[in-house]
Amino acid sequence: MRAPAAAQSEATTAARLVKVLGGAGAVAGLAIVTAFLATKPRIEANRARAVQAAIEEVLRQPDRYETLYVVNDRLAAQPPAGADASRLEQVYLGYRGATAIGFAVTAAEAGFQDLIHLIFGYDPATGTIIGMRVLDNRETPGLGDKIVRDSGFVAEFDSVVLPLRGVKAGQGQDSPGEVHMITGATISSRAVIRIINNRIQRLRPLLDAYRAARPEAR
Amino acid sequence: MGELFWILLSAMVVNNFTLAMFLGLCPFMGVSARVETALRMGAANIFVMVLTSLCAWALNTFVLPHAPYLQLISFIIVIASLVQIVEMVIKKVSPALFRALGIYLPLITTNCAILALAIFQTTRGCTLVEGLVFAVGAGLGLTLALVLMASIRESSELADIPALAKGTALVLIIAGSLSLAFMGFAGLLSGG
Amino acid sequence: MNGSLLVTTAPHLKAPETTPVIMWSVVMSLVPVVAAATYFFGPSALLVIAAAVLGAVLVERLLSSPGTLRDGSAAITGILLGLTLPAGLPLWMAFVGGAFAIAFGKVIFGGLGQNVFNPALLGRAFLQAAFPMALTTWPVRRESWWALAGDNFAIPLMSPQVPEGTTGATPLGLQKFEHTLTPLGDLAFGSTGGSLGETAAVVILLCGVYLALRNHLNWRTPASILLTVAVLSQLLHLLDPARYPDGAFMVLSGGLMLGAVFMATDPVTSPITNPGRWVFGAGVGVLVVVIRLWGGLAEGVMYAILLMNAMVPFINRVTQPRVFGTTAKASGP
Amino acid sequence: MAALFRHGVHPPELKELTARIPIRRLPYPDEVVLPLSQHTGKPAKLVARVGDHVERGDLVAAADGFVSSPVHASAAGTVASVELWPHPDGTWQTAVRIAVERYSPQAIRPRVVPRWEDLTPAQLVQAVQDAGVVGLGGAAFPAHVKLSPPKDIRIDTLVINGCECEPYLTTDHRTMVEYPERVHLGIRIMLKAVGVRRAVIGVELNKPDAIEALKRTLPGDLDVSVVGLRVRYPQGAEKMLIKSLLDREVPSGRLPMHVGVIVQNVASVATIAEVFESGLPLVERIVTVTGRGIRRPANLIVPVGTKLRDLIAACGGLTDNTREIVFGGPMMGVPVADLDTPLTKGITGVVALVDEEVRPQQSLPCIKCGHCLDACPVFLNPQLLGALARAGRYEDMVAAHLNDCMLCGCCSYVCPSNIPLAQLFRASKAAVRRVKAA
Amino acid sequence: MKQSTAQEDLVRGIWRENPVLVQVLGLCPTLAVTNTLANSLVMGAATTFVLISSSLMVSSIRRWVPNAVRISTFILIIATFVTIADLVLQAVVPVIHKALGAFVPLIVVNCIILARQEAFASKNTVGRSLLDAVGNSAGFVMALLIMGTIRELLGSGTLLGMSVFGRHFEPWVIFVLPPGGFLTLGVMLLGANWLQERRKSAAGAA
Ligand SMILES: Cc1cc2nc3c(=O)[nH]c(=O)nc-3n(C[C@H](O)[C@H](O)[C@H](O)COP(=O)(O)O)c2cc1C
Ligand SMILES: Cc1cc2nc3c(=O)[nH]c(=O)nc-3n(C[C@H](O)[C@H](O)[C@H](O)COP(=O)(O)O)c2cc1C
Ligand SMILES: Cc1cc2nc3c(=O)[nH]c(=O)nc-3n(C[C@H](O)[C@H](O)[C@H](O)COP(=O)(O)O)c2cc1C
Ligand SMILES: Cc1cc2nc3c(=O)[nH]c(=O)nc-3n(C[C@H](O)[C@H](O)[C@H](O)CO)c2cc1C
Ligand code: SF4
Ligand code: SF4
Ligand code: SF4
Ligand code: SF4
Ligand code: FES
Repeated sequence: MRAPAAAQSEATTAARLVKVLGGAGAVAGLAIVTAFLATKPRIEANRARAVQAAIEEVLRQPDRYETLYVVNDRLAAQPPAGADASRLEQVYLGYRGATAIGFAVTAAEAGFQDLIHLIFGYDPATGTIIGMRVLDNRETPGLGDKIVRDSGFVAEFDSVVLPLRGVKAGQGQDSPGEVHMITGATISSRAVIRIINNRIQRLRPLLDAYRAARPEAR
Repeated sequence: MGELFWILLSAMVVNNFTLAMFLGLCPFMGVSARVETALRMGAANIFVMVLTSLCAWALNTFVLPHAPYLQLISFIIVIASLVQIVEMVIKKVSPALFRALGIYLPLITTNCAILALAIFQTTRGCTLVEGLVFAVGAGLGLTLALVLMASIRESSELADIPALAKGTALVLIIAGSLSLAFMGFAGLLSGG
Repeated sequence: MNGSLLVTTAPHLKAPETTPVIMWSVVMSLVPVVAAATYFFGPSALLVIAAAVLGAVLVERLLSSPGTLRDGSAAITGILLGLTLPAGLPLWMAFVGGAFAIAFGKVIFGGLGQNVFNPALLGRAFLQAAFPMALTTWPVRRESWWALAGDNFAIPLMSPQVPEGTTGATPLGLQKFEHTLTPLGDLAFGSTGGSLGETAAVVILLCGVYLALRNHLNWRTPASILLTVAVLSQLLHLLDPARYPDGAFMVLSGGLMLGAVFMATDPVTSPITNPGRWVFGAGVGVLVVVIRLWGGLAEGVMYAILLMNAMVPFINRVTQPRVFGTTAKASGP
Repeated sequence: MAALFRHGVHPPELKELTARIPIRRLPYPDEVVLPLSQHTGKPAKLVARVGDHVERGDLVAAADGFVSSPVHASAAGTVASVELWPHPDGTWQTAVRIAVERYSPQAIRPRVVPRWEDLTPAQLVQAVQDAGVVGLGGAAFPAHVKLSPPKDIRIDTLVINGCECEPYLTTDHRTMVEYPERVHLGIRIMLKAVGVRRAVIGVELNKPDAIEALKRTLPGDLDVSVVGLRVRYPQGAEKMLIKSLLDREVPSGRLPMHVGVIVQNVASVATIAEVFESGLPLVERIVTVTGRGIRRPANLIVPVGTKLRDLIAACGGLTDNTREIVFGGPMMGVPVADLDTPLTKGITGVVALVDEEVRPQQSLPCIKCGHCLDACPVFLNPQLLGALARAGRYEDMVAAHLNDCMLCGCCSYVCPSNIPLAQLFRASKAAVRRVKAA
Repeated sequence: MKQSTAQEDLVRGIWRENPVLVQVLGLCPTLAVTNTLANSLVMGAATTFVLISSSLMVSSIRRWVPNAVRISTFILIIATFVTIADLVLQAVVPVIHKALGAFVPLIVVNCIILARQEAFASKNTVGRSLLDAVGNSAGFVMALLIMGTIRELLGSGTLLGMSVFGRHFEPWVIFVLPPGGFLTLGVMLLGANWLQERRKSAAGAA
């Protein structure tokens, strides 16, 4: 008599557990989706604005830019059908009037502490860097983070010819590829230079191919 | 290969979860009194981290592209359930191993280092292999910090620590000193 | 016989060595090192060392029970900290370093003999993390011996005034960042850039030999460190001479000699067993080579020793001597 | 050259005060005090009664069981009282006071002295016990116990301990120089009692005259050798001596017999010979009275039970700067505060230390220099043991081999911070024993 | 169990049972995000939001939650609020959200929050749970703000980004680095110990 009763109560508890958890899950899911939908426009706007600001800075205020996608080692103006655009490697092409003035490219490699994420403008016609901005880093505050805050260092990337070469402060002969590094943050400085050089070395064939194929991008 | 080695070292010493990233501090404070327990906790951590890395990769690849807002909830629920399942399996298969590690498993699941591992792996867009190496590195780093702290604490049990500093204050100051020492690894393999 | 007899337990005789004797003998053997630093860097050297000693001694006096200054260990901490600093450092920073070294490196652990980390090096690591620029500003050549090596008299808490481009380079920095080697003669007898105690490796070595002969320091630790660094870096050098400097350069440059002879040998923060000392030294040596050759910093002696300090309790645990009449392995050399 | 045991220390030897002074006999004091416990083991059972007249050599207290040793009157006289009296170990213990008969010739009662050659080993052992012979090397362990090892133990070597590695003492030294034949006879008897062929005498090289004397008198028909050993304390500790002479390590917690060895001190051996030469039980022994606090240091034949006061008086008294008097050597000896304390069988010397040489009382924190580890002859970690002792962690101490510590004091001797390590270990051992008993 | 008053519920978490300084919980965020005051403030606000909302929710549904799934339900609730907080921060203060990095999502595993649900909200009325949550949040925020103030002031010479000591001040960079975090909290605990000792000895003397 008692055994079935126990089994039954067990069954009801199990059912109740599922009901409670399921209910809670449903409510939670609902709340999250609501919040997600409510904040989505602003988050995306923020993100877009941040990207835009960075691109405008490193390409020196283009009139407009378009987003290109790296697909199978080629640049494409449109993501392939069905692919999630946000998960593809992206490159931005800036225009002043109708002329393309250069590509904005993001890159990340190890710095002193951890990865340094940066974006830079590159003019393939002259092989020069137009400008550079560090997007994210964990370098030492006061030393390595001068790659962001030292305007002199950032200005070093204003129209330098590739490949970049780091020289110590107060040295060098003003040859075109020289970038004066920050005293006390040689490693971070050198990392920035290395990141740009490596990135261009990898992307140059793609960019050149794209330019060759698209006359207006010259 | 070089890249993987850098990920390992970076997670283990350069950006040590405990000493440089402030993750998993509660267990670090709680179970660092004895070397023996520290070692077991460390082993359990490495194990759970590897599992987590697998879960996170699977979720990132198959589920989250469709519902990004579920990231957090799915991470925490999937990791917690998986650890529980594994715990039960271990209990069945190897009671000895369970006795050695088992009691630490539930402690770890709700620990921020584990969740952080999943999140970092996601934001960095790790591949499966990279994620696994990252998890092993982070776990080893955690174990290293735990064991060092435990052996220091054991030896300072015999010292005349001022009454004021006994307990957590001293542990934090030792952690600070360890963290200072770990700064020596900064920039490792990043090409000076 | 006067008065009543003493009743103490055996042994009733005592070897003449005492802790204060050991400590002050270390202080005395640091005198030539300080003198060499003063010879090469001018009055700034003495000022910086004095400020570090003052910071250490003052805090020891304030926080420890009275009389502990007499054992001389706080003075050693101050002098050794001073010797790891650049000559041009603002004196207030040296003072802060000394104070931190004693307060957080020693008193917090219960005072003499109980600390885990080398106080002097912890003080320097603190300074390097707090004021990284000032700690890597090396003096350039001065016009006269009397000239200061930098803005020693910067107002406390304020930044030193360093004219742009006046910082020099250390042999290791030159090697690492510019791939230029400094001649070995200069390394051995001084006249290189760097911290106060990074010059004149030979003087330091002689002082160490003297202390070792008096059994005031255990020779195994420095032997193990120097041997490891020499062998490991020479091997790497043979593999790729363009990339890695040779063993002699590695041994003579930077703070290695000072660290190996005076700092890794701190009895309190190094292993107590002889096998442990070999392990400790090998660990320091490997870390020095790793940090110097592959790390982000030019010099790694300080971090190597601090990291191995943290390992000491563990090393002690696993290198306990084999008790007479037991068969467990791991008997010491 | 024999292998040397590792570690240990080399304190100043300070033996020149008495090394060349021939042994002389102390005049009989007015009173002797005989504690019932003069040996390791169960105290003897009192047989004499107050008022009894005793002759020299008469039984005063009988052995109480196998690991026990009888006590004999060391002078003719009257039993004045049986009372609690200061004991060399610092406590008060039951002792028999004998008022010495001033004009007695102190001859022994005539008795039959058995020819040892005719006795069986068992009878030899019994005779040794009846004579109250205990080890004279310090521990005063009843000699007959050592001479009767359990059946399953095979002894192959008799080791004779002539190291006398303690500073100051010259008791064994003078015994070997002046009575080498008696030592050899003792060895002969012991070899027979134990049924062993080989004996090795270990003597430190700072006693060349003793080595020479023993070698000169070496019996041709026995396998006995004399081995000179490099001077190092505590070579005389039996485990170290066995290591040095035979390169055998007595396992932790085991006895010399477990590696086939019996160790006996030279003076004990000489005493055994004497028992069978004259029939006199152990009623007197040779003692070095020395130290910078003694005005006329000497090597004396002293009746057991002589009070410290009488001994000192016979040596010209104490100097003004005497600070501490020690029974035994300065490394392991026990301090004596009461000049009425009697000399017992196991006491090898009396050393009066002066102000400048006694150990200072204050200690500093341990600086982990490791000197103590480099000194400990049994390879313990005295630093760790000391820290554990201060924390009262006795169980951890036992795990760290506290029981292997023989309290030799090498660690305390070298410690620059003057930490009383051996003292801590003595106290901890006592605490462990109490815990075990409870 | 002795019934505590409403005032006790509120005050307890601020000092006597301060979650960080006394119970040593939630150390990770306390150390990781306090290198500037602004980060501390935002982190404090986010945690407060999550703690209060979760406590309200848990205490109001506590009757219907069976024991077996208690913890899972709590975590679900907490994770929901954290996700919401995360999204809102991302929308409103993107720069700080980036600076806080993974530590916003990590509020889910913040020991304090789960501990309050377990120890209090799941057993008490909505009103008292609210007071408890407010008190504990205040204690947590207080610890964050002290840390943030010390570390930003000494480490950068600024407060909320504004220069305090002038141009020539030499910042003590270590305070914004990881070791500085440990050391600052260590010294704060020393201070808390010292205060407690003093109070005890004062009480003993009285
Ligand atoms: C605490 C600390 C933090 C440091 N952080 C950085 C950093 O973020 N970036 C960097 O390049 N170097 C960093 N360094 C490295 C040294 O400053 C190194 O000496 C310098 O990069 C070499 O540059 P120099 O040749 O101009 O002196 C750091 C050093 C220390 C001690
Ligand atoms: C309880 C106990 C039992 C002993 N049994 C024997 C024994 O059976 N045979 C033996 O040769 N020695 C025996 N010994 C004596 C020791 O080997 C040693 O000679 C004695 O303790 C004195 O040693 P020491 O003067 O080096 O301290 C025993 C000692 C003790 C304390
Ligand atoms: C540290 C230490 C030193 C010793 N030194 C001597 C010594 O120098 N001479 C000696 O005969 N016994 C010495 N002994 C005692 C011996 O270990 C051993 O007990 C004795 O030689 C056995 O002989 P016995 O029983 O005839 O005394 C020493 C014991 C210890 C623990
Ligand atoms: C050989 C020797 C080396 C020492 N080296 C150091 C040192 O590197 N740094 C230091 O602070 N103290 C040193 N001391 C002093 C002392 O041991 C030290 O302050 C303790 O760590 C304080 O507990 C040394 C002492 C000796 C005997
Ligand atoms: S995927 Fe992640 S872990 Fe792997 S290299 Fe890139 S950033 Fe590093
Ligand atoms: S007293 Fe004990 S611990 Fe000290 S040296 Fe002798 S045997 Fe070793
Ligand atoms: S000799 Fe004294 S100071 Fe040195 S380690 Fe041993 S106990 Fe410590
Ligand atoms: S179990 Fe959770 S709450 Fe407890 S210490 Fe660990 S992480 Fe913190
Ligand atoms: S482990 Fe508790 S907050 Fe990180």
